[in-house]
Amino acid sequence: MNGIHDMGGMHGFGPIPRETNEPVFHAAWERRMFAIVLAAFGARIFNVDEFRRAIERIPAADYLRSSYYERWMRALSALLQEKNIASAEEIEAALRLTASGGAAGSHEARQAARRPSAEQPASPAGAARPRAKRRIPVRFKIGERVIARNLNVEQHIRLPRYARGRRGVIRHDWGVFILPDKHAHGGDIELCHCYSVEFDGRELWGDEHPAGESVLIDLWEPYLKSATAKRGAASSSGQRRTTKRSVQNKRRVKS
Amino acid sequence: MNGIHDMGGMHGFGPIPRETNEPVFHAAWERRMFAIVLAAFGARIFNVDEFRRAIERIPAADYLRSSYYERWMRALSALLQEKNIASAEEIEAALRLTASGGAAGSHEARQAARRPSAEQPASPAGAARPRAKRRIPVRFKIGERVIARNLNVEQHIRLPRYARGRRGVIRHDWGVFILPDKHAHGGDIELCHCYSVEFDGRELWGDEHPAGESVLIDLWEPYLKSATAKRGAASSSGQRRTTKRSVQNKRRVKS
Amino acid sequence: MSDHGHRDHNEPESGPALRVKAIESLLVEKGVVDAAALDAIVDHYENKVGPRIGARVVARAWVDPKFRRRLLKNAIPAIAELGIPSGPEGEYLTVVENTPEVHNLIVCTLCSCYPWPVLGLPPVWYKSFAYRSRAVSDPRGVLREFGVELDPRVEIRVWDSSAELRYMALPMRPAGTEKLSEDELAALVTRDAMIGTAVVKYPPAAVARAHAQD
Amino acid sequence: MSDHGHRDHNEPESGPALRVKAIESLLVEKGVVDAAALDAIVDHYENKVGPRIGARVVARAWVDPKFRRRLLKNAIPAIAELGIPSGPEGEYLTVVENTPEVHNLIVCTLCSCYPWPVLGLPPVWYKSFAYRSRAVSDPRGVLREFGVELDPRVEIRVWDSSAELRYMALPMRPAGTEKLSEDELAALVTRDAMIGTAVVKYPPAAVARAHAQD
Repeated sequence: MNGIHDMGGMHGFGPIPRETNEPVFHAAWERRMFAIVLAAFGARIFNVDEFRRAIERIPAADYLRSSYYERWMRALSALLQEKNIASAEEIEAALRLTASGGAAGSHEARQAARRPSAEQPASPAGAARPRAKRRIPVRFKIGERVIARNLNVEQHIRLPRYARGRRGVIRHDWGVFILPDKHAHGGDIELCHCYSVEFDGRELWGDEHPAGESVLIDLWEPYLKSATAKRGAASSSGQRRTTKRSVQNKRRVKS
Repeated sequence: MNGIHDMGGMHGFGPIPRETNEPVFHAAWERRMFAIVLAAFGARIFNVDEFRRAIERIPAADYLRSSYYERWMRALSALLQEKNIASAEEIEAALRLTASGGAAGSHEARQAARRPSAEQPASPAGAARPRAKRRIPVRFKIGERVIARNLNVEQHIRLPRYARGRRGVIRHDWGVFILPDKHAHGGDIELCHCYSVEFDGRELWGDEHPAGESVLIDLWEPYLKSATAKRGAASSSGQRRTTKRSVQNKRRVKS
Repeated sequence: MSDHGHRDHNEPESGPALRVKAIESLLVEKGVVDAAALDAIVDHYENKVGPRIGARVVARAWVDPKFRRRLLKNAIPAIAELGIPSGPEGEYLTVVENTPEVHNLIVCTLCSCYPWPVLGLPPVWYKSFAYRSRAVSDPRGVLREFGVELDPRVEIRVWDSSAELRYMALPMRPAGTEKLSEDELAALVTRDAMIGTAVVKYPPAAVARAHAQD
Repeated sequence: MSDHGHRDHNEPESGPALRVKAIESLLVEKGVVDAAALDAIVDHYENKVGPRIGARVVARAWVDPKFRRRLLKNAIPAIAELGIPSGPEGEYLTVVENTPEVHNLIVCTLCSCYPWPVLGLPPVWYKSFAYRSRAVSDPRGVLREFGVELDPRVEIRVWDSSAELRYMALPMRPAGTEKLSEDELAALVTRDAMIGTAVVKYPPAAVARAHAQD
């Protein structure tokens, strides 16, 4: 999705807002919002790609005027409805009840009564999956020249606009991850290699950009094509090789 | 400037809002706002490029939540201050006076008292300048293949992001216009050819885009480079030719 | 969506209304603008220009092939023949012809440039973020939203008005209109047809509906 | 700018506060989440993780070249040696080394991905639109805003965390710290230095100021 979230290279957002002695959370509700979303990941209500998609779907004007955790709140509300956990009416009814004091105090009471007992850190987002040995075809090798494809799908995608159509070099092969595209829409799990691709600053921002800068972007294999292959023809450098590299099924898999 | 105004290709703005029997203006203040800005053009307080730049400089969140004429209002306020016509304090003082009824009614009174006497259409933005015969070098010819340069300047520019780095074909040479870039910042008048460049839809949006679509964008010569020239080398097809084409000094020139 | 064009409809003394009034007072006081001139500008754009002008041009092009040729070649002198003056946002007008093979669509992605002298001021939808963003990347989807389903073989050309050129589409003349007068033809031509988001229908939809109910 | 991170500071019953409370009640009621588990999550991220963890890793890498090598090669098992568990947003941690030739800067332009297990939750500036937009296109300008003026010959590598990999910069050890203990070294390392928007200074700026006033 070509949305406002895809901000790399935009101008006009002013100076970077810095805060001294910044607290982890800036309000009590931010604490709870953060924890609820992590708990929802843990409960496998939605996966992280669906959550990111839900944030991207916030209308641009609202996205820009919301704070970080307000965006989480909007995304969570949308996903609870989408996943039939709670309807919009239920959420509004709960809001009215809370506003009228119906549930007021109960949260504080719970908090006072219960102390976290677990010494283990909460790992709600479904910690790393065990690594599976599997042969997964790999298309690009370290040092190979590639072009980030010019994909402009309306669905979720993690290929920033500023890199599209630009030439880069494969620097790392991180192993196999779940492709976020379909996964963000509750779809199939597609496993493929994810690479670190280095783009020269002048390739990204034009010939007048200062030298000595590069950006490394983590890109899934389907986002890339060979830069050495002839247009439209499968190239020898682009042919698929099967590696013995262990499959690192690194991303959260819906159970 | 890579700003929110550069919307071509973005997703997520929902359905196109259509209105039946739409009036020319939707509120009395829109009428006046429109007329004030046109009168300000006529008074040569700022040029159209400066006005566009001022609109683009509206912070993105405000841009998105403002209506069209609200954006004009913000841009006008900024330009009045920049051009030392009215300070922020003066504008706020006038606002307080108006809010307190100090100037209330006066506008309606004026309107009732005066009927427009001029039968001629108002031509406040400084109508077309006389065409001058001048030899201006022209770099590209009709049918020539070009690449829109990947320019990412923070200043005003009229080269949409979605075309940058993309290949197109020169379809028309519109003659000579003022380059908006410096002109938008109160700078020098630079005259150069402006072309209609046709880009195939698949070149702009990727190989999976449907065939049979193209976008024609009007681009000034400095936004383009030859697609046939070798990288970094001046090409024969890129050499400058001097035409006898009449110079159409088409854009509003500050007096 | 937030790109409505009339937040302050029926709220005469809202924020923008007051602020615009304040700015006008200030600029009149300073002698920068003249209230009577503002009235004349409003009158011109509210009452004198509008899509009926463009419709006259289209009708003439339909009945006069030589005029049509002149119009497509160089629109400004051609419309001057009809007594239509040029003016701001229209000094460099180009008319592009819709045919059975090619459909043209006009947009301005960067702001909302529009050919004022022939179509008046643009409608809210033309200025909307939805139209500005999608017209270039999904013109067929946009047309579908307007109820226009083109044959997939028809090529679409989108004109992004990024400079001082302004565009107007010359729609196709509908079949069955051979006996209509130039004025009757002009009455068929809608604003949207001259932007490219509609085709001209005959009989017009309203007439067709009325007949169906006979 | 509107990308503030704390609109509702000191407004306990504001819109978001009420709405989040309502959502929590609803989800607890439905048995989807457990209030005690929420408390544990908050406690973990508010009190147990944070940049002090990353600073320990950096200090160890400064004093132990073999550890440093292991860390740069594969960060997860290396930090496990220090008893630092991995966790969400850090399962695939990579540590990138700043040198006199190369300076690394971490960003996530698409959202705000950040290595939680070693740095805790990100500061507001890291999540700001200003940082997300400019870190990739104007890293030197961004660094200047943070008071870091690099030699123009130093190459900048910006890591845009667009997938599940998370990055931490290993800052350069400042001169004059040869006699400091590992704990003293860790105390010098700031969060920003591990994102790449600061360099580690010795003596720290505050100490230097105090000495200057002696």
